[in-house]
Amino acid sequence: MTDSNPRSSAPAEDTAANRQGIKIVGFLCNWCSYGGADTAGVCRFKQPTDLRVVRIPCTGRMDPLFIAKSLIYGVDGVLVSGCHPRDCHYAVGNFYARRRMEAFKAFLPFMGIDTRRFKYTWVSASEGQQWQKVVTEFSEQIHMLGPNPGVELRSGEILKVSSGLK
Amino acid sequence: MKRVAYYKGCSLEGLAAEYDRSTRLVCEAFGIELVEIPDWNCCGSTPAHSYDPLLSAALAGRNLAIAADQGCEMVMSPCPGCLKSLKGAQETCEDPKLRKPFVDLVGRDVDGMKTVSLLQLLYEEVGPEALQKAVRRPLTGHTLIPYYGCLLTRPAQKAKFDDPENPVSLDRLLEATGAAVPDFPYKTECCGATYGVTRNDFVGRLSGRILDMAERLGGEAIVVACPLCQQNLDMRQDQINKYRSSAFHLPVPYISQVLGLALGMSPKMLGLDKLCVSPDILLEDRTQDREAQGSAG
Amino acid sequence: MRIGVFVCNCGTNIAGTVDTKKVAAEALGFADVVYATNYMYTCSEPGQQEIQRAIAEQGLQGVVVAACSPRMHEPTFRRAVEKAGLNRYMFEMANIREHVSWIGNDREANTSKAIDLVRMAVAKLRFNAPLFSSKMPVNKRLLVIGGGVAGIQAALDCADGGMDVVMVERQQYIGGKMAKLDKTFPTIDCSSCILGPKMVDVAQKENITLYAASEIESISGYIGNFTVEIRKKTTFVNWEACTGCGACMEKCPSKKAADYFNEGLGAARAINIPFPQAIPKKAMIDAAYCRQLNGKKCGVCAKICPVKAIDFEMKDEIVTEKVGAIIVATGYDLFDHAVYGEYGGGRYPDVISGLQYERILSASGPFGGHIRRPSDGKEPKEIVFISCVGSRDASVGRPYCSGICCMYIAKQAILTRDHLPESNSYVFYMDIRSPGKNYDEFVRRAQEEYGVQYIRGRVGKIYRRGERMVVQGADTLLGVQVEVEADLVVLATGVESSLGAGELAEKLRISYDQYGFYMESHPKLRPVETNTAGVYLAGACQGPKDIPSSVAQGSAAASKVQSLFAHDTIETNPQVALVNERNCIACGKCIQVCPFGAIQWKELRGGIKKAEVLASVCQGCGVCNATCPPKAIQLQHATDNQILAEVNELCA
Amino acid sequence: MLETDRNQLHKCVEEALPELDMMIGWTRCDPLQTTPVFIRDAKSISSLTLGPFCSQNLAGYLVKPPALDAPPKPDAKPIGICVKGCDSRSLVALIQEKFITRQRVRIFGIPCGGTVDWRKVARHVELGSVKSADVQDRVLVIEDSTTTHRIALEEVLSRKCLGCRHPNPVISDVLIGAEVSPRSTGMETSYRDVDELDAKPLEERLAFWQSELDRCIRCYACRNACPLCVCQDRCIVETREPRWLTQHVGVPEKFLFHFIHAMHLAGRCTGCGECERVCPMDIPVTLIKEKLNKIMEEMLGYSAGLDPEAVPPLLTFNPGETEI
Amino acid sequence: MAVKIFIAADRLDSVLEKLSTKIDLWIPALLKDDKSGPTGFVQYTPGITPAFDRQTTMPLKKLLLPQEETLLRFKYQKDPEGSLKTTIALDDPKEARPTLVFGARSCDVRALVTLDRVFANGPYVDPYYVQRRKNTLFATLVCGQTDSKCFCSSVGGGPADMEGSHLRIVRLEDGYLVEALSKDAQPLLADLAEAPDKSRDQLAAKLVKEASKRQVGDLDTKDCAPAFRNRFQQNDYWASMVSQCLSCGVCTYVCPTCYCFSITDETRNLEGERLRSWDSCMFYHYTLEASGHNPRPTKLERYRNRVGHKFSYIPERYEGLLGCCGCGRCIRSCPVNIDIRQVVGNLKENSNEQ
Repeated sequence: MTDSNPRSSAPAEDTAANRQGIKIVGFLCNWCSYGGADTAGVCRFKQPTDLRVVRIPCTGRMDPLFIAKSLIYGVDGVLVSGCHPRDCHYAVGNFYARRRMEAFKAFLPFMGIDTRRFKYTWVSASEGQQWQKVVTEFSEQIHMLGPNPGVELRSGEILKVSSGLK
Repeated sequence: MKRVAYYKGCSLEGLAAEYDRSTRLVCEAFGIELVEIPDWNCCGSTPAHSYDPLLSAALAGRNLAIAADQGCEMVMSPCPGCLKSLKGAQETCEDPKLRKPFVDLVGRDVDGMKTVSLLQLLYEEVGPEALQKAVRRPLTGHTLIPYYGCLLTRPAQKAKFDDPENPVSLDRLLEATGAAVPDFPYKTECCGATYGVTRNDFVGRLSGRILDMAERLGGEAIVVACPLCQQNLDMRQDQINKYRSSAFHLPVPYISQVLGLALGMSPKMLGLDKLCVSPDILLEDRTQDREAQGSAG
Repeated sequence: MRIGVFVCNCGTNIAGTVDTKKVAAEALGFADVVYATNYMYTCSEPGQQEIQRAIAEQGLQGVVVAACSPRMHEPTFRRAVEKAGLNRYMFEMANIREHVSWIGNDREANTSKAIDLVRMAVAKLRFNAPLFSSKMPVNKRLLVIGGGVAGIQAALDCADGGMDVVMVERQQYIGGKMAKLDKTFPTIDCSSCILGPKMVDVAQKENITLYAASEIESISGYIGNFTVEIRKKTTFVNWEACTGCGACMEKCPSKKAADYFNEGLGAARAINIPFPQAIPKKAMIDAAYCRQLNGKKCGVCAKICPVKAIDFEMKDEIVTEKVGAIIVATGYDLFDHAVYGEYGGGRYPDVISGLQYERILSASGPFGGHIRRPSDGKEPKEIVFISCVGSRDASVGRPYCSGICCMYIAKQAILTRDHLPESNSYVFYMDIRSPGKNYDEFVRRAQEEYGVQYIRGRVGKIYRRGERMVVQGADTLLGVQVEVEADLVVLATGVESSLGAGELAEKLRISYDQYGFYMESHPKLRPVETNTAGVYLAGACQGPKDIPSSVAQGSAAASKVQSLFAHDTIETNPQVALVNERNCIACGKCIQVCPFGAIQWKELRGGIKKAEVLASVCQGCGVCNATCPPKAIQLQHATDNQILAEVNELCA
Repeated sequence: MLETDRNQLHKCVEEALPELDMMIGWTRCDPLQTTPVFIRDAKSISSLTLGPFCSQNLAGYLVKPPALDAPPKPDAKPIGICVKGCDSRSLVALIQEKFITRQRVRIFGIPCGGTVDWRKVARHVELGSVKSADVQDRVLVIEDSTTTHRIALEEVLSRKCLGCRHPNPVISDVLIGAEVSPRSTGMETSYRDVDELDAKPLEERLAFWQSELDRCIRCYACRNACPLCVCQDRCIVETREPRWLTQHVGVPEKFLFHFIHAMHLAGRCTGCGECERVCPMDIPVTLIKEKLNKIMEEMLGYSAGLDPEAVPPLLTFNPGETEI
Repeated sequence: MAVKIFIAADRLDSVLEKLSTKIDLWIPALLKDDKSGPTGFVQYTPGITPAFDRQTTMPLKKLLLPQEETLLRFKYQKDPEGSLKTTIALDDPKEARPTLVFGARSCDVRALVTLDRVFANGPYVDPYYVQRRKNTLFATLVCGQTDSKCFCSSVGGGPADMEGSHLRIVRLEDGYLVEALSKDAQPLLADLAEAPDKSRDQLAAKLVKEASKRQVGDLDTKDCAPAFRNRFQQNDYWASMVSQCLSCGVCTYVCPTCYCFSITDETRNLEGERLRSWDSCMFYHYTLEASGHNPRPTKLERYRNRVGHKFSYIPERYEGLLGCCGCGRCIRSCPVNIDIRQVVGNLKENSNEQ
C-alpha cells in the first residue's frame, strides 16, 4: 500500500517497536539501481528502514551463493536489483544475472527456504518512484513472513522425516 | 495424388457455378483430388466478422474442423472472401485469449492446417512449367489481363503468398498458356466490391477504370480469381458502360476457365457460355497466323 | 588495523533524522576502529582537513566516511585521503543520507540503520587492499575506419594535432556519400567544392596513411595498443606507378561495367576512375567485367598504359598497423526501394532514388548535369518527389526518421527549377523535418520562390501509363485522391546502416542496435564514445544525421582521441579482476563469459596455462568473479571477502 | 548374455590397446562391487568386466587431479574408457567445457540396464556373508554361506536408474552389446522424486533437508566423485581465502556446502548419481542437483551432456528471453 | 566374584532407559530410518532404534574426538578511549560427564589403545581427550558377526578381545549376558536385571571361548614397517595400488584410529572461538603450505602417507603398536572399493603383482 503523495509521512507506521529487528540486504548495481535509490532519496520518497544496501559493480557480479549464504545464516530478506536488460553499463552483465537469479529463485523452495524472501528486479537510475514501490512492497512482504528462522537445527530436535525415496 | 479439402463457398453454388465446375476440371487434370467438405456451412463473410469476430471464426472454424477430421492438412477455397474467414479462424485458434472459447464452439483445435486460394494451389502445386507442358491449345496471339483484386494476396501477414503490392503468380500462369500478358498497373486495385448493390456509381468508377486500362493495354479479356470481382467487371459491364458512356466489351473469365481452355477442354464444359460478356474472341485459334508472321510470342 | 570513522551531519540533511553522535560513539566500539567523530560538513575544505589531520595523528590505515552517496563524493574523499598519504582505496563510504536520513523520519530506526551501514563499511574496509593504477604506454597513432566527410574531418583534425593517422576506406576513393552529391543544403554549396580541398589535404598530409579499396581484416589488443590487420583488396593496378591519366579508361572495350559511383545510372568501363576529383586518382579494374580476367583475350589497358601499371596477377595483400585508438566513421547506405512493390519494385527506370537524381544533377554525372530521364533521355516536365520511402515505416523495419530527406528533396526541387525553368515539381510529404539553422527558411524558399507544389499525403501506387508515370496518392489537406502524371519520380529513400556494419562491430567488439547503427556509450552525454575503451564513433554510422552533424562528430571524436593521447601513458582503472594463479584450474569459464575479451591464456611451463587479466581492457563488471568456481579470479575492491564481510554483519 | 558382452569388450580392448595410452574400466573386487582399473598391458585385459555391478563413473579420472595438472602432450595417445549411458553424458559435458578434446578419448560405450545399489541388496541379504553374486535375465542371484537368494533386479536398482532416459551411450567409438530401450522418455518419471518432495509443504521440505544434511560429515566424497568437480583441490568449501565457510559442522555450513556444489553444477550436471552412491551417510544429494536439472529443462529447455557443441546455459545468455 | 546380569531381548529398552538415568549412555543406533542405513554411536534418548546387530558406520572416535570442539572462546573488550587496549576473557570448556558406551565392539575399543598412546600417554597430553577418556566406561559386545572385510585378529585384536573394556556383553539367542570386568563398573549393574541362570552362564562362557579362538582376517602385518620403507620410493607400486582413489575424506573420517585434526580461529568482530575440527591427510589442503608448495601434491603420496602412518610410523614410534584396529570400515565405505589389506599385504612381496 503506497500512498499517492510520496512526500507525506512514512506509509507504514514503522517505529522501532514493531520492527522485530527485520534486516534485508540489498545488492544494488552501482550504475542503475544504486543511482535509483539515490534518486529516491533525493526526491525524499519515504521508505521503510529495513533495507541495508551492498553496492556491487553490476548484477553480473552477483553470485547466487551470496544470496544462499544470506538466507541460510538468517538475513530476513534479500533484494537484488540492477539495470534493465539492454541498459547494462557492461552491456551483458544483467543478461547473465537474469538466468542465474531465475534458476536460483526456482531452486530455493526445494531446499525448504521460502522463496518469497528473495526478489530480483530491474530499476534504472531515474526510477526513484519505482524504487520506493519495490522497497516498500518487499519490506511489507518480509514483515508478513517475519524473522528468518534460518536452517539451524534447534538442539534436541531429532527430526525423523521419512524420505519417500524408493 | 494430392488430397486437398475443397471448401466451395456459397457463390460457387450460385452465381459462380462455372468457377466451381472449371476448378474441379482443372484440378482433376493436374491430379489434385478435391475432397469437398461434407455438410460445409457458410463462412459468414463480411456481415459475420463485422458483427462478432468469434462468430465468424467459429463459422469458418467448423469447416476447418470437418476438413481436419477428413484427414486433410490443406484446405483450398477459390473465393478470397471464404479464404479470409478460414485464415481468421486459424488466427483466433492460435490467440491464447480466444483459443478456449473457439475450441469450445468448434469442438476441436485447427492447429497445423494450411489454407490456400485456388491461385496459390495452382501456382505452388502445379507451377507455370508443368502448366506449359500440359497446354494442348496454346492461347498464343491473345492478350490477357491478370487481375488479382484486393484480397488474394492481402493482408500480407495472413496471406503469406506472393508480393502483396506487386503479385506476379497469375501473370506467370497466364504466360505459361502462351498468351501475352502486359504489366497491368491496376492488378490489385479495388473493383468496388459489394458497393455494386448500394453505390454502383463506385463500381462504375473503380471497375470502369480497370476496364479502361485493360482496353488501353490491348487486353482481350480480364482473367480474375474472385467471384465478386468477376461479378462487378462482367455482369455490371453494361451498367459501367452506361455510367461512363463507354463501350467496353471485355470478357472476364475465371483463371480456371482460361487454364481449362489452354488444356484443350471444351468451352461448354468450362461454363464459358455462362459469362455475360461472350468470351468467343478467346476461342479463335491464332496459333497459325502467329507462326505465319514468325514474330516471337 | 587502525580505522577512523567520520560521521557527517551534512547540516541537517543527515543530523535532522539521524543521531550522528550516537553513530560515532557506537562506531568507536567496533573492532579495529580507533577514532570516530562526527562533523558538520565533512566534504567541505575544513572537513577534509579534519580527516587528513586524524590520519596523521592517529596513524590511520583506513577511513570510513558516513555521509552522502559515494556516487557523489567518493572521488572527493579519495583525493583527500590520498593527499594524507593513504592509498585512495583504503577508504569506504556509508550512504546515510540518500539511503537513510532522507527517506524516513523515525530517528531511532534511522540511527540503528546508520550504525549498521557504518559497521558494514568498516567490515568491508578490513578486507580492502591498497590498489595502484598501472601505466600503459600509448601508441599515439589513430586508425580512422571510413573515408566519408566525418572520417576525413576526424583524420585532418588529428593529423593537424601532429598525430600519425591511418585511414581505411572500402571504396577506391574517399569522400563517401558526400562525394556523390552535387550540391549541399541549406546553402547549395557545390559539394565537391567544399569537400575537394579536404580530400586533397588527406592525400597530401605526410602523417596520414591512406588505404583506399581496403577493408579491416581483424582487430586485436586494447586501448593504447590495438593491432589492426588491413586487407588491401587487389585493384589489378600498381597504384605507385599509376598517374591517373585515364588513357586506359577510354580504350577499355568492356563498356557495360556497373557504375557504382553513379548509382548504376550510367555505364562505366571495366577499368575506371569514378570521378574527376577522385582521391586517390588511381584506376581500378572491376574483376566482374574485365574480359582478360574472365578468360577472354584482351589486355588493351595493359598495352596502352604509359607507365605499365596494370598487373592482372595482383592479389589481395594483408597489412598490419599498430594504433592506439580507433575512430569508426563508416557512414550509411540507402534503403533499397525495390521492397515497395507499389512503387514499381525497381522495375520502372524513371522511378529513381534521391542519390541517383543527385548524380543526374551533378556535372560529373551520367548526363553531364543536364536533367534527363534515365529511360529515354528526354527532359522531364513534371517531376514528383516522394518523401519517407523506407523511413518512418515499421512494415519494412525502418520505423525511424532519416532526418535528411526533407532537406535534400527541397534542395533537389530548387535545383530542378534552376535547370528546367518550365518544369513543375511536386513533393508528397507526411511532415517536413527541417530543424537546422536556416533549414526551414530553405524549404519555405523552395515553396514560395521556386513554386514547388507540396502535397501533404502518402503515395499509394505508381504505374506507367503510356510513356509517363502516374503517381496516385492522397491530399489529406484537401481530403481528395490525387493523381499526378509525371515524367520522373524521385523516391527520397531513407538512411540505413552501411553494408557489413554488423561484422565490423563484432571485430571491434562494440555493440549495435537492431538496425545496425553502432551504440554510443550514452545518447546525450557521451555520443561519440562506445562502451569499448579506445573506440570512438563519428557520423551516420552512429545514426542518421546530416553533413554538419557528421563533421561536428568527426571533430568531437578527434578531440576525444587527442585528449587520450595528451599523456604518454594511460592510467588503467585499478578496480579490475586479478587471477590468483595458484587456484586457477584453467577451465576457461572466465574467458568465455568476459563481455570485453579482457582475459586471455597465459602459458606456463609444461603446457600448463592459467587465465590472465588485461588490466587496461577489463572494465570491472565482475561477471568472471561470479562465474569462477574456485573463485581464483577476484574483482579488486569488490572481492568475495569484501562482499561477504558486509553480508556477515547482517547475519544473525 | 553378460558373458558374450564381456568377451566382446576384451576383444575390442585387445585390438585397441596398442594405440591407446591406457584403458580405464572396471574390475570385480567383491561379489557385489567393482573397482576402477587402469590397464596398460595386454595380460590384465581379462580382469575387465561390465554389467550391473559396475557403478563408478570413470569420466572423472580423465580430468581430475593429478590429470588436471598434467595436460596431455599434443602427440599423446588417446585414453580408452568404458562408459555407461549416464557416464557418456559426463564425457560430453567435459568436451563441452573443453576439459578434454574428443580425440583424447577412445570411448567404449556399454548400453546399461541399470546398476545395483548395494545398500538395497543389504535390505535382503547380510552383505558380509555373500560368497558370489550374478545377474541372470533381470534376476539377482546371491549365494551366501547358507542359502541362495533370488531378488528381482528391479528391486535393487540405484535410484537414478529408475527414471533413466539415456541408457545407451550418447557418444561412443565402439558399442559393446545391444542397445537398451530407455525406461522413460518424459520428465515425469525421471524427476519423480523431485516432484514428490516439491509437493510437500515448505516446513516439511526444510525439516527433511535439515535431518538429512545433519548427518553429513563433510568428507567431500560427493564432490570428489563428481566428474565435473575438477577444482576439488582448490574448492572454496575448504579454502580460507576467500572465506565462504568456517570449519563448523553445523547444519548451516552443510546447507551452504551443498548449495555451493549444486549451484556450481547448475546446467552442467548430467545426473550420473555418483554423489549419492558414494555418500557414506546415504544422503540423497543427487536429488538437489536433479531439481536444478529440472529447472534448466523447464526454464531453458536444456539438458546437459547431450550436445558437445552446446554451451552450458549459465555461461551464456539470450537477450530476447524476457519471459523466464 | 564377577557380577553378571542377563537382559532379555524384549526388556533391553527399559534397561537402557534405566541405565541412561544413572549415567550418560551412548549406544550404536540407526542414524536414518532405514534398517540397512548408516549407524553410529548416539547418546541414548527414548525412541532411537539401537543397532547392535552390526558394526557401526561411524566409529567411536566421534565420542572422544568430536568432529568439532571449541577449545576456548575469547572476547575483546575495548576501553572507551578507543585505543586498542584489549583484555581477553577465556572460558574453559564444560566438565566431561561420566559416560557409558554400551554395545561397542572389540575393534572399536581396540582403537582406543592407539588413541590413548597418542593423546594420553604421549609426550603431549591432550587435556580435552584425557578428561573424556577417564570419564568413559565401555561395555563391549563380543563380536559374533564378522564379515569378509574384518581383520581384527591380524592387528592384535580379536572378536573377544576385552582390552580396555569394563564390561563384557555376550549376545545369546534370547538376550544379552552382561558381566562386569572391573570393579568400578560393578555398581552400574546393581538392580538392573537379575543374574543369569547356570545354563545361560555356561553358554556365554562357551561362546566367549569360541570367539577368542576365532581368527578373523589373515593379513600378515609382521614387520610391515620396514617393508613399507622399501616400497616408499616405488611410485609405480602406489600407482598400481591406488590410482582409482578419489582422495576424499571418507576412509579417514570413518576410521576409528585416524585422529588428525585442524585448529582454526573463527572470529566475529570482537568475539571468537578456537575450534578443533577433524582433518584428513587425504585432503590437498592438509599439507598445503603458505608458500603454495605441497609436499604431498597428489593422491598417491597422500594414500602412501595414510598407509605409512598406520603401518610404519606408529609401529616404529610406539614399539610395534599398529595404527589400525582391523575394523574394515575404510574398505566398506570407500567409494571405489580400495582394500587396504591388499595394499599392506603386497608391501612385502618384492614383485608387486595385483
